[in-house]
This record gives sequence, structure tokens and C-alpha cells, in this order.
Amino acid sequence: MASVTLKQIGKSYGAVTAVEQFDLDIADGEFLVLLGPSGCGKSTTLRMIAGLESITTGDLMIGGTRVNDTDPKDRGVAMVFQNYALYPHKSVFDNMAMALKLQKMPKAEIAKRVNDVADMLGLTPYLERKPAALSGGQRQRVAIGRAIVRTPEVFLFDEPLSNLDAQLRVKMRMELQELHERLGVTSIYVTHDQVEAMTLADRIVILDRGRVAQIGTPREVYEQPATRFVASFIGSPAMNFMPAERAGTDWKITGTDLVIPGFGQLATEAAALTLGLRPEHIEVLPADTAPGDPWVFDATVKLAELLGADALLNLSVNGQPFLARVGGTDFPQAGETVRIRVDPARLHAFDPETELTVARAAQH
Amino acid sequence: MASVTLKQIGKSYGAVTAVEQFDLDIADGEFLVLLGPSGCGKSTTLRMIAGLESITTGDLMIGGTRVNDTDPKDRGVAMVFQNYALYPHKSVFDNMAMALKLQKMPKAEIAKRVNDVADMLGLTPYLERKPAALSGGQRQRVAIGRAIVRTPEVFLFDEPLSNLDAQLRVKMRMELQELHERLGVTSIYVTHDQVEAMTLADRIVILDRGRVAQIGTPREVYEQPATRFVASFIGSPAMNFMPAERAGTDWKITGTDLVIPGFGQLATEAAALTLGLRPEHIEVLPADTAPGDPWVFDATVKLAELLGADALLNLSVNGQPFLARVGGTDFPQAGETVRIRVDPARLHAFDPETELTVARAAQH
Amino acid sequence: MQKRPRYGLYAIVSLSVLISFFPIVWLILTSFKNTAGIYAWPPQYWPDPFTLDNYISIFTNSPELLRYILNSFIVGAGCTAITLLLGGLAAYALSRLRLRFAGMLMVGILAVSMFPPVSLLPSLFQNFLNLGLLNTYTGLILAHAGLFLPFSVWMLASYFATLPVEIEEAARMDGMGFVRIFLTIVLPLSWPGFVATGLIVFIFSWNEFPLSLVLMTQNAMRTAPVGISLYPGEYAFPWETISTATVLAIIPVLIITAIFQKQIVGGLTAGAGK
Amino acid sequence: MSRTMSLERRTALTGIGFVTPTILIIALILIYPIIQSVVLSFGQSSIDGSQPYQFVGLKHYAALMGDGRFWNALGVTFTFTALSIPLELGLGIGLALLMNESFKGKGLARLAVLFPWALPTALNTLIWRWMYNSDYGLFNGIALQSGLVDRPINFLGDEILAMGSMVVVAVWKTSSFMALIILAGLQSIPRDLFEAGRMDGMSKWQEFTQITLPLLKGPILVALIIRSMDALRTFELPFNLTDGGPVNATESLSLYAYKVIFDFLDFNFGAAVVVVQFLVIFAMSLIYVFALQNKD
Amino acid sequence: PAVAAAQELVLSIGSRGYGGMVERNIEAFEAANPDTSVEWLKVSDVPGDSRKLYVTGLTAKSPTPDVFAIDVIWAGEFAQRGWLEPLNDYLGEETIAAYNPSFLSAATVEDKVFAAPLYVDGTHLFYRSDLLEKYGIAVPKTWEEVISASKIVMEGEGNPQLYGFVSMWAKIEGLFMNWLSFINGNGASFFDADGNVAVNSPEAIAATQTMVDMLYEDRIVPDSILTMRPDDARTLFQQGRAVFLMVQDFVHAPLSAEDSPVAGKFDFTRNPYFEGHEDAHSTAMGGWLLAVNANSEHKEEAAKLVEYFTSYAAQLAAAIDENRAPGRTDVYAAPEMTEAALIQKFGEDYAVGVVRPSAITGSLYPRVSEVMQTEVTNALHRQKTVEEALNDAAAEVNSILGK
Ligand SMILES: Nc1ncnc2c1ncn2[C@@H]1O[C@H](COP(=O)(O)OP(=O)(O)OP(=O)(O)O)[C@@H](O)[C@H]1O
Ligand SMILES: Nc1ncnc2c1ncn2[C@@H]1O[C@H](COP(=O)(O)OP(=O)(O)OP(=O)(O)O)[C@@H](O)[C@H]1O
Ligand SMILES: [Mg+2]
Ligand SMILES: [Mg+2]
Repeated sequence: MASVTLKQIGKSYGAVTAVEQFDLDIADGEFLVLLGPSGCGKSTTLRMIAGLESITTGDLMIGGTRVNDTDPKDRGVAMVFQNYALYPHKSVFDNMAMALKLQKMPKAEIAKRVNDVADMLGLTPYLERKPAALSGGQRQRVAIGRAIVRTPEVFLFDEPLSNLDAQLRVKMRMELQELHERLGVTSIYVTHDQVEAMTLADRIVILDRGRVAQIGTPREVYEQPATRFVASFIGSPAMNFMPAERAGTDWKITGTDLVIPGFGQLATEAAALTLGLRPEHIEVLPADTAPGDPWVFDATVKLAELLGADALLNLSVNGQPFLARVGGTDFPQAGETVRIRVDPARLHAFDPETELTVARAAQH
Repeated sequence: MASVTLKQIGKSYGAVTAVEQFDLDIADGEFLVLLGPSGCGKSTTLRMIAGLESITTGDLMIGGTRVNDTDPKDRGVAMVFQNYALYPHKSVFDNMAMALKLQKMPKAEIAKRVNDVADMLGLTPYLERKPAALSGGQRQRVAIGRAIVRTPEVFLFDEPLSNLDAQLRVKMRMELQELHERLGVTSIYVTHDQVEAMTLADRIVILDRGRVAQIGTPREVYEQPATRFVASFIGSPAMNFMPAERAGTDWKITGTDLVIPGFGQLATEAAALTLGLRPEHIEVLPADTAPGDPWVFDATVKLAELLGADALLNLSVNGQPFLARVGGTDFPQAGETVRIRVDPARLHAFDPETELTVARAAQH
Repeated sequence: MQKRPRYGLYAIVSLSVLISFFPIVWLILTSFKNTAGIYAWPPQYWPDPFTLDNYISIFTNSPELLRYILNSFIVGAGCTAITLLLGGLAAYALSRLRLRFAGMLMVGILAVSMFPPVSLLPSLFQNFLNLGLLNTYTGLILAHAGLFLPFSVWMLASYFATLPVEIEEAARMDGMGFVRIFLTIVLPLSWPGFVATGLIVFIFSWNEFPLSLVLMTQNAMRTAPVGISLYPGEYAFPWETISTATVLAIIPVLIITAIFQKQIVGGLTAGAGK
Repeated sequence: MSRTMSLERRTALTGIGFVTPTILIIALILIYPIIQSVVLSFGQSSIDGSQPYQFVGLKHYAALMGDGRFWNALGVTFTFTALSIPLELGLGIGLALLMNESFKGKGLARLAVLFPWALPTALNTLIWRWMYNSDYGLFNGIALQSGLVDRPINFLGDEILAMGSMVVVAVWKTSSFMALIILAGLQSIPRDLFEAGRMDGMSKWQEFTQITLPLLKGPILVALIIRSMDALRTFELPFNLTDGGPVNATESLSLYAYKVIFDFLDFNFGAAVVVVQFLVIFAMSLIYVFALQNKD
Repeated sequence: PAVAAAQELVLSIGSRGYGGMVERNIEAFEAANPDTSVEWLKVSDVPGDSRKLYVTGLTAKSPTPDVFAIDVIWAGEFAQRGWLEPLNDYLGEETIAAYNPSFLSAATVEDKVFAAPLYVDGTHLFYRSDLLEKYGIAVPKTWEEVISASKIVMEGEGNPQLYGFVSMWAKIEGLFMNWLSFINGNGASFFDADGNVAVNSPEAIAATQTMVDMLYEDRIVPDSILTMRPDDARTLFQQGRAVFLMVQDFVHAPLSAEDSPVAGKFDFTRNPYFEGHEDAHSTAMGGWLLAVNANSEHKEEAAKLVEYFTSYAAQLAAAIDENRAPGRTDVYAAPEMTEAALIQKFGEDYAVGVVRPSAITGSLYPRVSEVMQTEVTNALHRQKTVEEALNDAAAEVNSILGK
């Protein structure tokens, strides 16, 4: 196990900047997730750490040593690839044993280590098979096993679950979680799936077009997104956004009569704002709830859809569309009028220009 | 628009039965979803309706006419393919106009119809582009536009969204929904994504290894799954299953001391059952809730993970693992002991042999 | 929807096969005729008498034919091995190792292969003479390799482009060097591509004429096409010998093509699928 | 390798190491002789070096421009290329479509169709020359016996027929190679495009013209370049089949260059012929690439 | 038999239907010169192929082959280029004097002899003796007689597959030989007495016109003659499909072979001439010489080998066993030669032989020959009138020769 430090690491391909310089300290045993949409530079960052991609600027330290020019195999890292990248012509055993063989480890020890890992991952019955004869989940496990046998100091995962179907993905995610708890190896994990990121990560690095948008724990990025991008990327269904303009101490939602009463001092001089509200933070009240609370509004249900445990309501409040998530039993149907309450503590505000979160003077 | 009737439709490839014979009536304007895991025969069924696959047994009626031997183009159906199947060398306009051109429609009318549809789908700026120059969502829209311009009586969709990323998928799903509301064309939609199925369908046909497992509205298949397969396939995270054995009038969860008090007369003589309970139907009570209620149990939290709006708890009740879904704020942490309540009305029971749902004598 | 019986298809297939094959069939029939039969007018469509004399006489009078075939085989095999190994390495480097001039090199390699080969002969001969490569297998193998390397580099590079790069990266992470990756990962994984390229190169080499004629001047070193082309005399054209020798010389190619024809198609398919 | 060298440079060095053997062989076999040819074409020298090389600039090229036989050879080469390539392409596409169908005995049929290409040109032209023979060749035998003609057809003795005969042999031999490359492209066309076509109401023919053909552009380009390169350099075919005759009706550029070099022993002028021929081939490839790429 | 420190000689020669002779001579030579071994590098009998091989080797100054067989028409050219070793210092005066002088002249440049004659061959008129007899026709001596005899037989037989006269009129060296026979038979020649190019003399034009007329007017020649090489013509004659055949003597062997349909039904005579030119030299001569590579590392031994192959004994044996007309005159006088009736008869025809102008034109010969082949072909194809064709030929030859 080792810590990993990125000092002003950046990568360009000619004129194209794939990853802008940034700093990151990954502690020993930490599980760090790189999250972001396609093309944001996640793989590039991971591959720089792996040594598969040269580093354009900055220093990479693993366990305190600078490894910019070290061969991948000498960095003490092991990588699990998106499409497993198993050697299709070699048996499961040989796939897992390859790195050890190349290290010229004695045969007996190789066999012991591979067997131990296979045992741990439930792969013992398949050791003689070729990858083609395995199911997706089993292949994924072999890929992980191949990384484990090397007892690396750092695990790297590049979207290891994205080729699996939904059910298997959940299962493998849990296995990975357990594994990390058991081995405690520093792990860097790339994904574009926020559920994976939220459940697995100690900390999440959210990348947006090659730039770090936020680094924080899952709870931080969910509850205190640093930018509008983070707010929209995390959470499903996505946050409701609406443009608002200053109306005295209050804010009026542009194009509507809807006034959001001043909800805390905002540290901005701007005349306009983008407000954000998560669908689950809209509460549907019994229709007979008394008005008066400035945070209660009347809304029309445009569309109601059952997801299973939950339902989604497409609401219209004074012409402004809102998406709300409510329980899957006894929810209002399309056409009904309901009374909703917005939780002001949950309201987010972003600068429309910089898209950065506008802090509140009085934190909620 | 037309109704579609499948009478004992079935398909075999030589000795392999891809779809077993079944009956289905699809009403005019209905949105029917074929749902099931990979290889269950969804595409095969759809392609039989399209005319791309010959029908081994049974009759297919569209708008009351038998069309088993009618050419695809004469069935009045239009299809949207999983990977769009756009003509890569033709412009968006030409892609959409192709079917009309082949029908020898006058140029002016073609232009009018294509432009109208492009307008409706927001494709007007892209009409001159080749598909390669479009984003995934735009391509998807072109594929849909191509189907719409023909003003077919029936729309067929084969996993039209599966190649899109999560956010786009949600967006396109809503567009499809709107479109259906607007045009009201009978639609048959294949997917293996339960969220799509739940949100889009008037009725869902769930296929399991070439056999129809259940046909029903989204609510029916979610709340009253006909088989253990349906119960496990619908809902995420998946239902908790546990084997139980008869203990007098009660049922004991096999391998534990956990006794589930008799929860309604079950129409079974069997000595064993599989019980099912959805994660969202486990309620976490304040720790100081008084016991006494036979549906309240003590549980240890093994693992707690925040998904965003919700959190998942891996619980252990008397050695039996349970997955529970709770709100994302203030949920218990790993290691804590909590008190939970199971909703007996929400408990499902399946025959371990046939995997069919065991009905209750007294319906909840 | 119902499948119509496809007599038309079979008719067209049979016709294509017939057209493709009849000169060879004619050649084979000829090899079983006696001299009178060969020149008979109107032509004899079936050998009468059917005779093996030509085969017997070729083995007794021109035992060197077997030597020619062996030479062709050695040169073909050697050239195939070199083009696959070296061409494979080069293709791998050009398609995977991000060389800065990779694109230009690829185009350059293609361009030099466009030069008319007739004009290379005098200069090549001189170089080979100076290097002592005349009448050696090494020499002709090198010459053929030079002719066909551009093709193999292009074929293999386009084949590699279809392989997932992650497997090689996994191998790097496992601690393999590039040579080892090439030999133990790329080679087995691109097997169909190698087989297809190799087979095509082998056939090219087997059929190559001008260089083989000039660079192998010793009788014992000649390749089959050159050797057989020695049979026609200044004045006489011994069809019986030539047809028989040709039939014998194409048997190895026929067998190899038969064995690997699936890979030719498969390999090219993968190579072209970009 | 030094530790301090960057990863990138180490990789690049390995790459150079991998490419070097190939480049060396190509340099020895192709590049060096090509340079010699180019040098020769700008000079006057005795072939065996007994007279020193003397630079004469474009003299040989100027002479070439005024050489009727060169223009004839160029014309013959173009005619041959223009006749054989479209036929090969058409047949190649046809054969590829055929081999893409599934039917019993497909493997065997594919082998048979492939086989002409595996037969040495030097030998197969001999076979054809024999079959073309006016007085005892197979074709005339059949034609005369069946009463199609009453005088033997002089396949190789008539200007037009000789060119035609040459084209037939070329087409016979190389259509299958063309088919192979196109088949490869054919198999990479997604099947659902054809299904989309069926849903749109395309007939088989429309599928072919609207989907198959446009999508085969890439493989067709490759096939065209490879084959045109060969056709523009055709040598063994006229050499063995017609000797370039009758008169010079089938004398290709390569054959002309061969005669200049090996019969007239004029290496300098011959080199000029070859260099011009190379430029023609190169230009042709560029034209193909641009013509086919600019279409969309 | 490579014994210690042996000299290894490489001899390049085709088998040319006398492989037996080559093997025999090598064996005998090795026996006589135990220090020297000879490797026989068999080359193609197709002159173009062996020429390509020689040219590439010689321009690169390759030391092998040490000795090689060359067509008589290459000798002047190769000698001029300095590729051949002069033999005067190796062969005795006496030996050189014994060679056929007209043949030797083709290999003599600036008074030096660069190659020694191996054998001579030439064209003859083969005819179907049985058919001539059937129609009571005497063996024709002139072209006029050949044409009328052809017509009589063709008409009499009524077989559309039977032609009167066949020969090698494809655009090859053989056509040039053929044409020279024709014009010489009409009293013309390539160069006139003053050494001027005379290919368009009235006599040459008339003779050439006869060739054209045989094709289009008299119709005794098939169209396919324009693509015939020697063996094509021989095949037709052998299949009984021609009355007359004019090619080299080599065809005698296959024609008289056991399974030949015309065995015993044919004979030959000297090439025809035109009426009034009985003494014309109408037999086109060819033949092969042996030369020593100027870059050979064993010139001494090489010359010895040449000497052996062209020795009286060796040539006599070849004449008797392989019907090869000797390249030296003294062999014809040998008593054994009276036994060899055939070779004697060939020899009589060679007395009226004409050689091609290769010695005079030297390294320009290939171009000259090429021009003549092209222009005669133009005439035969009626692309040009005979007069135009031969005038063009004269002009081009003059420009090639720098006259
Ligand atoms: N070899 C290259 N040359 C030029 N640009 C490149 C290269 N490789 C990647 N890029 C660019 O760098 C950016 C980051 O790519 P990267 O693969 O890291 O994205 P990612 O976040 O992993 O996306 P995905 O989720 O699709 O895998 C992209 O915009 C990509 O186009
Ligand atoms: N041409 C065929 N020959 C034999 N079996 C086939 C053929 N096509 C499909 N099948 C089989 O029929 C079954 C149903 O296939 P189908 O394509 O309908 O599945 P699907 O539900 O659409 O799956 P997916 O979600 O993977 O697209 C599968 O088991 C498949 O293997
Ligand atoms: Mg990536
Ligand atoms: Mg499917």
C-alpha cells in the first residue's frame, strides 16, 4: 500500500489538452473515484498513473517516489480494464499467473498465490478454462484476480463494471467493496456511473472537460456541489434548474410570477442566479394543507410515472416545470392539482456566468 | 393506427425454440413493452411483427388483416433499430426521405413531410449532415424521425435507447413519451431496462427464456409479480429472497431462528416456500420503538451506502441478510443495531419448484 | 418471407466455378494426353489414350523439377517468415507505438512498392553480386521479402487496428516488454491476420518470376516457375512437359490455399473492418 | 536503456528498433535500386561503368516526350487498365456478393474461384496463349466445331482481339482477388442496414445500389489502387501472351521499358521510362483517393 | 568431381535438343583436364530469357558464367561492349582458320575473334512429299511454284483446315530471318554493294509484296501466321495441316519421330527463290557461338573448354549423333560425314546461306532488328503499304546507324 500524489499533473495531445493540471493527494488505503462524463479525461488521468500514457506536465509520486519515468511494471500498480483485457488464449490460471511468471517467481509460490486468490474470488473451478468459456461476471473476477495476485500497492480500475448487466453490476460492486475492506489497498477507480461512485468512494474527483470540478466525499458532492455541473451530474433524476432574477431581497423565477423568498444571504452581487433543487427535496403535501408558508406552492401534475419503489411527477408551478420524486404508493395522478413544499435549506444557487456555487452567508 | 394481434405466435430455429407460442392483443394506440433479459426472445418477437423474421407458427394480424406473408414495407409498420441503422452515406434528410422516395411520393410532399417531422424533433438544423456528424441523441432522433415520416400504423422499437448514456437516455425517454402522447400510434417497444419499461408502458410483456412470464400494467408487474423471475427482474435493487419452511401456521426462515408469523392463508400445501420482500418495504424504526409487534425485528447494519437521495443498508436479522432502502438523510451507519418493521402486506411468496407466485386466500 | 429454392444462385455459382477453373482443368487433362492427343485437331476433350507417360517422363528426364519445387518452397517459406516477423514488428510499431513519423513511413512504404520492378533488376543484381547473395536462398528470400514487406506491413497494421489495445496494455502492466508482447500476445491474437497475410505472401513469392530468374542463376537453385519456363525451347514448345510440370508445381499452392482459404477471407475481413 | 530516459522516448526507441529491419530490407531491395534508376535517368553512362556518369538533365525525358513508341505504350497501358479494371471490379463485386451468400459447398466454390489468382502469371499466360491459338487452340476448336464461325478467330493476331484477349486473362486471373478484398468490406456492413432498407421498402437491387455499393467505397478504393498499380505495371501478360503484338498493339509501358533496357541495353533512357511510369502510377493513386473521397 | 584446388568453370548453355552432346563433352573435357571441373548452368532455350540473364550478369561484371553460348546476332554487340574476351591469344591460328569464315565474321570485331562457332543452323523448305506426288507436282524451287503448288493441293484436298504454306511470321527475330530469305531470293539484300541500307530496293519491295499477297491474295497462308513462332508452324505441319513449312532444321527430328503423323511423308529442300534468281542466297542462317566472359577468373581454362567444344572431334560427333551442322568447315570433309546424309543435305543448303547484318550493326543490331520486325509486320498487317513500310524502315535504320 502506498499513497499517490499528483502534483500539477496534466496531459496534452499536441494542441489538445486532455487533462488540465491539478493536484491530488490520495492517502494510503483510500478508495478514490474519478467520475465524469465521457471524454472528460478520467481514463487519461488513470493511465498516466499506470504509466501507459506519458505525463506532459507535473510529477507523479507513488509511495513518496517520483515515478514519471518508471516502467508500468515497476510502479507497483495493477490495473483492471473496462473490457477485462484478459489474454484470450491463456487459461484463467495463466492469466492470473502471468505477472508473477514474468517476475521469475518460483513456480510453487505462483501456484500458491494464484490458488489463494482464486479461492477468495470463487474462481477455483474455472482455473483451467479459457476466458471465452466464462460469463461476464467471472471474467471480471479474473481481471480483478489478476490484479490482486501481484499484491500491488495501488489498484487502478477503468470502468471495470460498465460491460456488465445491471444486476451483475450491483453484485460485483459489492464484491469490490468487500475486497477493498479486506485488502485495504489504495484504489483509484474510474467510472461515469454516479451510483458506483457514490457507493464505493471514500472521496470522489469529479472531472468536467479535463478540469477538476470538485473533490470531496460522496456526501459532500451530493449535498454541497461546488458547481452547477457537479449538481447536475450527481443525482438521478437530475436536479431541477431555473433561472432567477433579483426582486428586492427575494428572487423571482425568470419568466414566471414565482417568487422565492430570500433564503439566506447570498454572497453575490449578481442580478441573476440559477437556482437548483433536487427532485427528492420537493415534498407533496396533502391537498388540504393550509397555505401561508412562503415555501408552499400549488402545482399541477403534468405526468406521473411509477418507477417501482418511487414515482416521478412532472409538475408545473406557475408555468415553471419541476420534477419531483415521491413514494411509489398513492401518488397523485396526471391532471391533479397538488400542494408542494420546497425545502429552502436544500435550495442551491449558482452563478449563471461562472456556474460556480454561490455560497450563503449563513450556512444552512 | 391499428391493433396488433398475435395468435399462438412462435418461432423456432431448427431445434431451438426462440419464442414459445403465445397470444397477445395490442390495442389501437397502446404502448406495449417487451421486457426481459438478454436472449429471452424480445427481438425475435418484434422482428416477426416487423416481417424481418419469418413466423414459425401462429397468425399475426395487423389492423385485423393477417400479414404473416406480407412484405415488411406493406405491413404499415416502422422500426427503430438499437444502433439506429442509419444509412451512413446519406444525409439526415435522405435518411428520413428514403421510404417515401421508394413509395414514389412527389418530391414536394416528401420535402414537406420530412421538414415537418424534422421540425417536430428539432432536427431542422441538421438535415444536410451525415449521421457521423451527429451526436448519439441526434442520431436516435433521426432514426425515430425516419419511422415517423412514414406515418405508420405501428411503431416498433428494438432497444432504441440502449446505446445512449444515462442522462441522454432519460431525456430521450421523455421525448418518446411525449411523442406517443402526441401521435397516439400503437407502439411495441423492446427493452431490457426495467425503468424504461415501467415509465413508458401501458402494458408490459415480460419474457423469460422464450416464454411469456407475465403480461400486465407496470403497477401489476411490480406489485403482483406472477413469478419469482418477474419479481426478481423488476425493481432495483432487487427483491430480497429467502427460503422458508412451514412451522405450524407460521413460516420459519430456513437456517435461522427467524419466524414470520402466518401472514394470510396461503393457497399451498407445500412444506417449503420462497419468500420475497422488496428493499423499500423494510422500514427502519426509531431504536426506542417498543417491540411486541410480531413484524418488528432487530437488525445489525453490516454496510450502509449513500446513493444520493436514498441509502442502501445491508442488514443482518438473526443471520439472514436483508437489503433495505431508506432515505438518504440520517440513515444508520455500519455497525449500528436498528429495529425494522416488515410490511406483511408486501410480502411475496413463491413456490420453490414452479417459481410461481403462491396466491393468498385472503387478498391484502 | 419464405425461402425460395435458390437454383439461380447455384447456377451462377457453378458458372463462376467453371470459368475460374476450366483453364486449370484443361491443363490437367492435357497432362494426361500423349503428344498426338495434345495437338489433335479437333481438340481432344478427354485424354485418349489416358496416359501417365508425361508424369513418368518428367520424373525420369527432369528430376530437377522436384528440386525447383523444393526451392520455391524454401524461398516462399523463408520470405513468408521474414515478412510476417519483421513486417509484423514494423506494423506493430507503426500502429501501436505512436511513432512520430508513422503516417509518413506508411505512405512512403506504399509509394516505393509502386515502382515498376523490371527496372530494379540490373541494380539489384549488381548489389547482390557484391554482397555475395546471388544463388543463395538468403538472397532471394531477402529480395522477395523486400518486394512483399510493404504489403504485409499494410495488411498487418490494419489488422492490429482491430485488436483491443487493452490486452497489450495489460501485458505491459504485467511486466512484459514490447518484444515479448509482440511474440506472446499480438502474434497469437492476430493469428488469422498473420495466416491470411502469410498465405498471400507465400503465393506472391511462389509466383514471382523476374527476380527469381535473375538472382538464381544456378540450375539447382531455381524456383518452380523459372524452372518450368526453361522447358520451352527456342523453337520447340513441349506442351506435354510444361502442362505436367505446371500441374505438379501448383499442387503445393493448391493444398495450402485449400487449407487456409477460410483464413484468407477471415483475415482480410478483419483487416478491412475499420 | 538509461533509467533517466522518459517513458515516451523509450517507447519511441523500441518502435524505431522494430521498424528498422523492415526499412533496411526495403532500402536494399527497393529504395536503393529506385534511387539508382532516378540517377540513371538524368545521366548518360555506360552500363558497366567503363564510361563515367555524365549528368544530362532532362535529356532523356525530353526524348521520351518525342518518342511515338512511348506514347503508344502509354496508350496501350491506359487502354488495358481502363478496360480490365472496371470489368474486374464489376466481376469482383459480383463474386464477392456471391461468396457472401451462404450455400452448400461454399468453401469449395470459394477455393475454385480463388484459384486463378494463386497460379503463377508466367505459367497461366502460357496456358491461355495455347487455348487462344488459332489453329489448334481450344477456343477455336469449340467455335469451329459448333459452327459458330467458319474461319478460325485470330485472337492474338488482331489488334482489337489481342487487347481483348489480354484483358480477358487479366480479368480471369484477378477478379477473384478483387472479390476477396470486397468480400471483406461486405462482411463489415452492419446487417441491420439491410433490414432498415427492407422496412423502407427497398428491392434487392435498390439495397445493392443504395446501401451495399456506397458502403463498399473504402474496400473498392483499396482494391482499385492495388489492381491499378498492377495493371499499370503489367509485364508478364503481354510478354508471354502477345510479345506486345500485333505490331505494338499490346506493348505496355513495362514491356517497352524492358525492351529498352534488356534488348537495346539503354539503361538511362529505360530508367526515364520507368520513372515516368512510376509518376503515372502515383498520380493515378492520388486521383483515386481524391475522386472517391470527395464524393461525400 | 571437385578434386583438390580444382578450377571450377561455369558453362552457360541451353540444352537445345543436344543435351547429350553437352554432357558428353563436359565429361570428356574433365577427363582430359583433371584440374578443372565444369558446372553446366542450363539456361532457357528462349533467347530472350537467356539474354536477360546474360545482360544483367555482364553489366554487373559478374565473373560467372565463364563460358556461355550466345546467339550469333549478339556476338558483335557483346564484343563491342567489352563483355567478351578476345580469343586470338588462346586459340591457335590454325584453330581459328578452321572455323566457318562467314560465321566467324559475325564474331569478329576489329580483327579480333570474340567467339567460336558451335553450330550452324538455317531455314529450309519442308514439304509434303506424299501430297506433291499425289497431284504430280515437282518439288518447287521458286516462290511462284510454291504458290501454285499450294493452290493445287488445297483445292484438290478441299479441306478448309489445310493450308498451303506456314512459317514464323510473328513479330520475332524469326520474322526478320524469314524476310531476309525472301528479299535475298529476289536478288536484294540488306546493305547494297556500297554498304548503304537497301531494305527498300525495288526487289525487296516486290519480295515483301509477295509475302503480303500470299496472305491476302493467294490465301495459301493462314491469318494466324502473324502470331506463329517456329513451333506453332511446325505443329501445324506435323498435324498434316500444311503443305509447306519454312523453318530451321531442328524440326526434322520431331517431324520424323515415330508418333508423328507426317513421318515418312515429308522431305525438305533449300529455301525457294524468285524466278530468275537461282543463285540467290535464300537460306537464312543462324547459329550459336561460344564465348568467354571478359571478367572470368579462369580465362585460360575457359578458352580451353571453348576449344574443346569446337574441336574437330567434338563437332564431328555432334554432327553425326545430333545432326548439328558443324561450325568448322573441315568437319564436312570427314569421311564419316558421308554416312550422315541428312547433315550433308542441310549443309548443301547452307552453301546458299545469308547471315543477318549483326556484325556490321554491332550493338545497334537489336534496334535494327526491332525496326525491321515492326515495319514488316506493319506491311503484313496492311497497316502500311509495303513501299511505305520499307521506306520508313530504311529511314529509321539509317537514323539508328547514324547515316
Ligand atoms: N491519443 C489521443 N489524441 C488526442 N486526443 C486524445 C487522445 N486520447 C484521448 N484524447 C482526448 O482526451 C480527452 C480525454 O479522454 P479520456 O479517454 O481520458 O476520456 P474518458 O473520461 O476516459 O472518457 P470515457 O468515459 O469515454 O472513457 C478526450 O477528449 C479525448 O478525445
Ligand atoms: N438465427 C438464429 N439461429 C438460432 N438461434 C437464434 C437465432 N437468432 C436468435 N436465436 C436465439 O433466439 C433466442 C432469442 O434471441 P433474441 O435476439 O430474440 O433475444 P433478445 O431478447 O432480443 O436478446 P438481446 O437483449 O440480447 O437482444 C436467443 O436464445 C438466440 O440465441
Ligand atoms: Mg475512458
Ligand atoms: Mg435483441
